[in-house]
Amino acid sequence: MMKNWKLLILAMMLVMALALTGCGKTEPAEQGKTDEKPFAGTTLELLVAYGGADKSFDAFTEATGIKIEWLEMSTGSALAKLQAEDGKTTADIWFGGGVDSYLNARDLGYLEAYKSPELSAIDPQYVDKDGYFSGLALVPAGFIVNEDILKEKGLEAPKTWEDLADPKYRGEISMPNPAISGTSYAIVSGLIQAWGEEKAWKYFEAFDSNIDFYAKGGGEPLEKVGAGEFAVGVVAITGGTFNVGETRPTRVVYPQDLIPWTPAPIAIFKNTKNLDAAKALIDWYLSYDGQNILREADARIMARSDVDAPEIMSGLDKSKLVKFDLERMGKERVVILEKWKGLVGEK
Amino acid sequence: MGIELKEITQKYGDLIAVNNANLFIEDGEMIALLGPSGCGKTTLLKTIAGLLPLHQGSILSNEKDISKLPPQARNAAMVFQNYALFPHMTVAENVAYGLKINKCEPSLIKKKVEEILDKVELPGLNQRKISELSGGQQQRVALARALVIEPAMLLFDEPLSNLDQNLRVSMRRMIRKIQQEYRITSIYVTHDQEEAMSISDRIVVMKDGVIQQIGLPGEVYLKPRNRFVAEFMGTANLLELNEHDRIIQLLECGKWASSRDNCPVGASNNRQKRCLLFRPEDVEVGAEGRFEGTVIWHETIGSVTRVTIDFAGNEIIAEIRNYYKSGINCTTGEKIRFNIDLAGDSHIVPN
Amino acid sequence: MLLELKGITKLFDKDNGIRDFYLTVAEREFITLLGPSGCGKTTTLNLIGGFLQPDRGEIWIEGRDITHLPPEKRPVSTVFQSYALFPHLNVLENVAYGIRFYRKEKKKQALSLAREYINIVRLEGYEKSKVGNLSGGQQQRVALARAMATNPRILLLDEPLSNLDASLRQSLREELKSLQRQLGITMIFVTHDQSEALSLSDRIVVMDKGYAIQIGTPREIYFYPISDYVAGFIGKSNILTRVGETIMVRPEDIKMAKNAQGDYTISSIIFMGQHTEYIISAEDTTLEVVVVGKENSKFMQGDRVNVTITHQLGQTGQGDRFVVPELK
Amino acid sequence: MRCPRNMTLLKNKIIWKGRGNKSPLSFDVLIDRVILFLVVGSLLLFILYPIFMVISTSVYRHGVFSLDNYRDLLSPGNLKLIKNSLFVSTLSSVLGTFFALCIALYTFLQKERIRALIYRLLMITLISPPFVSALALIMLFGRRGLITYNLLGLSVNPYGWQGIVLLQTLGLISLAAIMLISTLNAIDKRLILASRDLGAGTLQTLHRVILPSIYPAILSVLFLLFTINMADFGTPIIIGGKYKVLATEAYMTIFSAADLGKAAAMSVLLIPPAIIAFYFYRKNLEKNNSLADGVKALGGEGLDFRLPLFIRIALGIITGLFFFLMLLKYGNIFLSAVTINVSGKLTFTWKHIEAFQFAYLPAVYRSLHIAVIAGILASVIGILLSYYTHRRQLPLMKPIEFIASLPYIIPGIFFGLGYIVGFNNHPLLLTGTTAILVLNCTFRHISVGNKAANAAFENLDRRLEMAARDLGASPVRILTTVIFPLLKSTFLLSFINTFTACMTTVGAIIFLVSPRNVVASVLMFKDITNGHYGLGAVVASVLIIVTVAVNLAAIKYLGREGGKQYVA
Repeated sequence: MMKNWKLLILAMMLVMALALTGCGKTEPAEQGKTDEKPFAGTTLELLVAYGGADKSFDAFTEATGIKIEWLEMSTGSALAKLQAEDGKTTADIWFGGGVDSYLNARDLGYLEAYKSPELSAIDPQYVDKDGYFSGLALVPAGFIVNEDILKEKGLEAPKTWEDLADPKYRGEISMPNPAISGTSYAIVSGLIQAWGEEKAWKYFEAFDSNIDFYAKGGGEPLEKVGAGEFAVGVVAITGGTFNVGETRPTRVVYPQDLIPWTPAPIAIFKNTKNLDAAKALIDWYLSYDGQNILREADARIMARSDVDAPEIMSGLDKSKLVKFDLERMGKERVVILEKWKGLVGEK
Repeated sequence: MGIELKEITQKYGDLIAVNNANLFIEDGEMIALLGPSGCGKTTLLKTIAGLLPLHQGSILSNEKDISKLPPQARNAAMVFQNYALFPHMTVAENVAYGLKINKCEPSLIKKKVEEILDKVELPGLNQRKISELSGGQQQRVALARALVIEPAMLLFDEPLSNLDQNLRVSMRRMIRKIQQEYRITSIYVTHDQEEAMSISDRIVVMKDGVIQQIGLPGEVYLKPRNRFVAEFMGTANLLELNEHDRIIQLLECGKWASSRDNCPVGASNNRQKRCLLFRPEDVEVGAEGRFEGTVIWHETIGSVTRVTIDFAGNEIIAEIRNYYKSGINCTTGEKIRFNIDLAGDSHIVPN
Repeated sequence: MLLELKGITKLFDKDNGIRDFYLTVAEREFITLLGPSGCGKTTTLNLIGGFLQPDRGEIWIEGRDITHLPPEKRPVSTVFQSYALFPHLNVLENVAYGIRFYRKEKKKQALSLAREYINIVRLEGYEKSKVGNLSGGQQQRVALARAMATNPRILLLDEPLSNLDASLRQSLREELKSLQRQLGITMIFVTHDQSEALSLSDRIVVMDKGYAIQIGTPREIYFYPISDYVAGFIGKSNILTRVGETIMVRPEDIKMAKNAQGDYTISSIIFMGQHTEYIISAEDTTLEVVVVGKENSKFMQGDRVNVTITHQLGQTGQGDRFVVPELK
Repeated sequence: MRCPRNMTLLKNKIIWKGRGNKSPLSFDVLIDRVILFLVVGSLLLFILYPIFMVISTSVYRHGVFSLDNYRDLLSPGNLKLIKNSLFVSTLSSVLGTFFALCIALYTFLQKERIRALIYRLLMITLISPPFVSALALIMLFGRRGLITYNLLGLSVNPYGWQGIVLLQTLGLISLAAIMLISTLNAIDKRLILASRDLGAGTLQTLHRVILPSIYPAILSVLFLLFTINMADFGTPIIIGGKYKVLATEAYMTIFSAADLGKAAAMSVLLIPPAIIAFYFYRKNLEKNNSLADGVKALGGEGLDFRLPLFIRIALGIITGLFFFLMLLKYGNIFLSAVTINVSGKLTFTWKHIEAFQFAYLPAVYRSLHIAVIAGILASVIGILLSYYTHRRQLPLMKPIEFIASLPYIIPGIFFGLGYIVGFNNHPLLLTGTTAILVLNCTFRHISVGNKAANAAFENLDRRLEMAARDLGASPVRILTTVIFPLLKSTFLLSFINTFTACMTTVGAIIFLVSPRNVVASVLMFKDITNGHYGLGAVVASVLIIVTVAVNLAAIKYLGREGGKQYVA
C-alpha cells in the first residue's frame, strides 16, 4: 500500500517535471541529409487564415522535407495574440488572411523582412515594398446567395453593393464584423477608397439598417446562408465559397459595380528560430509549382501572373477590382473601425 | 388513550425487524421498549407513530383501528435521539411549530409556549438559536415541542443517550414527573435497563424483533422469563442446573426448599437446560458463609464493592456494602466465604 | 516522578480549557481525570499527548521537559475516543503502525511484534480483518494493542469505554485494570462516568470548568469530597441542615425503619433492580434514600418511616474536608 | 487479557530520551517543508501573479499608469453592456435555480432506484462542451430549425437575449440540481419525521421544514450560477446576435481590437460581482455546513412522503421536459456530426468525420494528455492545500486558500489573459508551450479538489492523524500512510471534475494555444464560430464520448471502492 503511494508520488513528480520542462522543448533541427532538402526534419509552425491551404502542406513537405504544424486563426485574433505575447509567438510563418493585420504587425515590429527571388514574377501591388510580407493570391469580396430562400422570399439575387442597401433584403443579409474579418474590413475600406468618404458612409448607413447583427467569424455567413438562415452572405470569394454550392443550393455572385479585394499575404515572424527554413517555405509557395499546388488546394486567382486563374473564377471581371492603396487601408484601420462602431452601434 | 398492537410484523427487505408483536398499553401508562441495538424497538416505535408503513398487523387506539392513518392524524408526538430540532428556527419557533401547523391563535401560541418552557425549566430562552443550546437544553426544547401540542401519545426514541450520566439522571426524572403529571400515554425506547426501570410503569424487553417479556420493572428483574432477559436486566449470577453435584450443594444449604415448588428441578425431564438465577445482592459475603471460593476480581464503586468469586469453575458476583468498614478481605487470589440467599427472589430460568 | 504537569494553562476561550493545572503521576499509577463534558479533561490528555501546546506551564517526563516535543517523539501513547483506527489498514497493520514509525523497526519485525500484542489483547485470528468489520469491543482491543505497541511510558485513554454497551463496558473495565496491574503500565484515563473512575483508579482528579477540584484516591473522593460539587458528581448526596451545621449524607447511608409515627413519609419508590430509590419527606426536608438488596420489599409508598444516618460528612470531629456552600 | 504470554515485549524499553535530540530538520521534516513550499509557491506564481498582471495591464496604457481604460468603460455604451450582463445573468440564474430546484425535489421524492438514475443522467448532462448547446438551439429552433421550421413551419429568430437566457438557464440546471439534491439528501430525515409527527402534512412540511433547511444552499446555487453566467462569453457570441454582454465584449476587444488594456479592464470589471457572489456563496455554505452537522441519514427505511398529486405532476413534467431537451441537444450534436444542413434539410455525410480524422486527432490526444496531467496535479495540490490549511492549521494558509479559489470564481478569459501577459518573458517564458496549458488548467481547478478535500476532512476523524503522530509518524508519513489512502475517492472525484472541465474548457486557454499546442475544445470553438458546424459537432461528440467514458469508469471504480462520496 505504502509503496504504491510512494510510486504514485514519484510518478506525479515526474509528470510535473515533464509538464514543466519537456513540453517546451523544440526538436533540434536535424542536419540536412541531402543537398536537395537542406531543411529536412525541420518543423515550421504556421498561423493559417487561408481556407484549404492545409491541403497543400503535404506536397510542400514532400518537396522540401520541412514538416508543418499549423493552427487556423483569423488574422485579427492572431494580431491580438501577438500583441499579448509581446511578439514572442512560437509560430514561424503567418499564412494568409487580412492584409491590414499584416500592416499592423509590420509596424509593431513583429515581422521579418524577406524579399524572395520569386517576387520578380509577382505583381508588386500584392507585396510590401520593404518585403515584410508577400502576396500569395488575390481574394475578391462578393456575395453568396441561397437560391431556395431567394425563391421562397421572391427576391432577386443582389447584383451590386447598392442592391444590398435595398430594404427588401432587410434581415436576410449576413456579413462578418469588419473588426474581426479582414475581408469585411477590405470591403469597408475599399468602398471608401473607391467612392470617397461621404458616399461610402452614407451607403453604409443604409446597408446597416438591413443587418440584424454582424457575424463574429469570417466563415459564419457561408454556413448560415448554406443552412438557409440568411439569403445573402457578404464573403471573401475563394474556392471554399464555391464549394458550399456542391452540397447546398448556393451560388456565388460577383458584384457588378466594384470588387474590393485583399491580397492573401504570407510573412515570417521576427521571433522565428528557423529563419532559413521559413524563407524556403516562402520561396516554395511563391514559385510556379507552389502556386499551382496552392491553387489546387483552394481555387483562387494566384499572385503569380504566369499561373492561370482557376476555372470557376473565370467569371471575375478584373477591371472591376478596386484600385487599392494598401498602406492607406492599414493606416486608417483604427479610425474607420471606430467610426464604423459609432455607426452600427451594438450590432 | 389506550393503544393495542395486534400481531405486528415489520420487514426491511428480507430482514424481519419486528416479529408478531402484541402489546396493550393502558391509558396514561409509560411503557419502556428495552433491548440491545437492532432489536426492533425503534422500528416498533416508528410504526406506532405512523412514520413507517405497516407491513402486517394492526394498531388500535381506544378500539379504533388507526393503522392506516397518516402520522399527522395520530395525535402522537415524538422526542428524537438527536432531538431533530429545526435548525433554522429559534427555540420558541420550534416549540410553536406544532401549534402553528394546527392553526392556533398567535396569542394562545405565545402563552402556551411560555408555559411549556417554564415546565421544562427553560424560561427566558425563547429567542435563542438551537445551535446556542447545550445538549440538555436541546433535549428540553424537544420535550417541550412534543408536549405543547397536548398529544394523546408521547413517543421517546432514546432521548437521553447523547447526554452525560448525571444529566441523564436528572432529565429522566423530569420526563417521568411531567409524564405522570399529564398522564400521557407514553412509549419510551431505550437500551439502558436502569433508565427503563426508573422511568416506566412497565417494561417490554425485546430481542431480534421478538418481545421477550412484558412486565413491571420488578417482574422483569426478579422473574425474567429467560436467560437473555436475566442478563440484560442487570448483573446476573446464573448456575446451570445440569451439574448435579452443585445442585446438591445448593440444596444442602437448606434454603432451597421454599423455591423448589416454583420449579421442580429433580423432576425435570425437560431436555432444555435450566439455570438458577440469583443477583449479586443475594450473595452475602462473610466469615460464616457456607461456601468457599477464590476472589478473582474486585472493584469498589463508592460504597459498594463488587467481588467476582470463582466458585467451582463458575463466576459468582457478590456485592459488599461499605467494604472499607466491613473488615472483609477481598485481595485477589484469596479465599473468601459466602452464602447465597435463595429465598424468595431466586428464580429458575430456561437457558 | 514519572510525569509532572507544572501549572499548565491552556485556554481556547474564556470558558474552555484548563487553568493552572498541577499533577504528578508515579510509575505504575492509574490516574483518572473525571468530570462532565467540557471540563477540560480531554484537553489535559491532549496536552500530555502533545497534540496541544500549553499557553503556560511545563510538562516533564522522567525529569525531562517535553513541553515542546512533538507527539511523535513523546514516550506516551493515546487510546482515542472512538478509537481512531485506520480504516484502510487491517488489524495487524494498525498495530504494527507505531512499531514501524515510533520504534523504527523493519516492516517484517514490526509485523511479528504486532502479532504478539494482538495475542495480548486476545485477538488472534483477526490479524487480517478490516477494522471496520470488528465489533466495538474488538476495536477497543485493537486500539489498546496499537497504543501499547510503542512501549509508551504512559498510556493515555480518552473515554475508551464510552461507546460500548453496558455489559461489555463492565468486562473491558476488568480486563483493562488487570492488564495495567500485570504489565505495570502507567495509565491516565479520562471519563465522565463516576463508577468507571471509582472502580479503576489509584487516584482520581475531579475536574470542573478547567480546574482540578480535588485529587485523591477513590475512597477519599467518595467519602471526603471537598465540595458539594464533588459530592454531587460522585454518587448522590443529601444535604441536610441541622442546628448550626450542614451535613451531607449519601442516600445509602440512611437506614429506614417502619414506624407508624415516623417523621418521614415515603412519597416515591423507584425499583432499580440491585437497589431501590426512595424519596421520603418530612415537613421541611426531602431525602433520597437508597436501599440495596432485599430490604426493599419491606417498604411501600405512603409508609411512614424513621431514619438513622449511619455515615455523614461535615460533622465536627470527623476531620472531613467537606465545605458546604451557603444554603437557601 | 489477563495473562500476557510474552512479557519480554515490554522489557525492550526504548531509550526515548534520545529521540528528542535528533536534529529538528530530519529528512521527513525537510520533505514536508519542501512540499509546503512547492504548494504555496506554485499558488502564488501561477495564480496570484497572473491576476496581478491583468490588473496591472489594465491600469497601464503605453507603459504609463492611467485609469483611461476604466474611464472609457464608463461610456454609455459600455454601461449598457454592464446592464445587459446583469440582466441576463440574473434572469438566467433565477430561472436556472428554480427549475433545478423542481428537478431536485422531484428526484428527492423518488424511490431509490429512480433517484440514482436521475442522478446519473444529471452527471452525464454535466458534460457538455461549451457552445454546442447554442449550436443545437440554432439547428433545432432557429430560423431554419428542424423543429421550428421543418416541423412547425415557423421562422423564429433565436438571436437575442431570450436565446442567451434560455441557453444559460438550461446549461446550468444539471449542476444546480446536483448540488441541491446533495443538500436535500443531507437533511436530517428526523426533521421531516418530527414535522409530520407534530401534525404537519407533506406540503406544510415541504414549505416549513424542507425548503427552509436548504434555503442557504438555494442561495449559494443562485450566486454560483450568477457568477458563471456573468463570465460566460461563448453563449452570447453565438446566440446573442446583436445583444452584447461584458464578457463577450472583453473577448471581442482582445480579438478584434487587440486592445489588451481595455480587455483587461473589462475583465477586471467582471470580478467584483463574482467576488460578491462568491462571498455569499461561502457564507451560506458555511451556515449550511453547520446545519448539516450531526446529521445521520436513516438508512434503509422507506420514508413515506408524498406531495399532492398536482405538484408531483408539475415537477415530473419539468423534469421530463428538461431531459427531453437534453436528449434533443445531444441527439442533435451527434446528428450534426454526420449530416449536412441544406436550407433546413439534413443529408447524411461522412465528410465531417473524414475531415476530423485527418486534422484533429493529435489535438484530441493533446487534450486528453493535458486533462489527465492537470487532473492529477490539481487534485494533489488541492488535497495538500486543504491538509496544510485545515488539518495542520498552519498560519497564513487561509489567505493562500482564498487565492487558490480565485481562478474558479473569476472569468476564464481573465485568467487566460493573465497567463499570456504573465508568462511571455524570461525566466517565465511559457508562450506556446503545452506547459502553459497544463498549468492554466491545473490552477484554474485547484479549488475543486480543495473543496472536495475540505469536505472529506470534515468527515475524517481528526483523531486518526493524532493517532498516527502519536504512533511516531512524521507529517510526511501521515500524508503517505493515512491521508492519501483515505482520500483516494476524494482524489478520484476531484480528478474527474478537473478532467471534465479541462477537456471542454475554452475560455481560459483560447489565448494560450498556438499551432504546436492547440487542443480539441479550441478547435471546436473555432469551427463553430467559423460556421463549420458539422466539424464542430464531430469534435464535440468525440469530447463528450471520451469524457463520459472516463466519468463512467471513475464512477464504477468508486462504486467498487464502496465510496458513496460521489457527489459534486
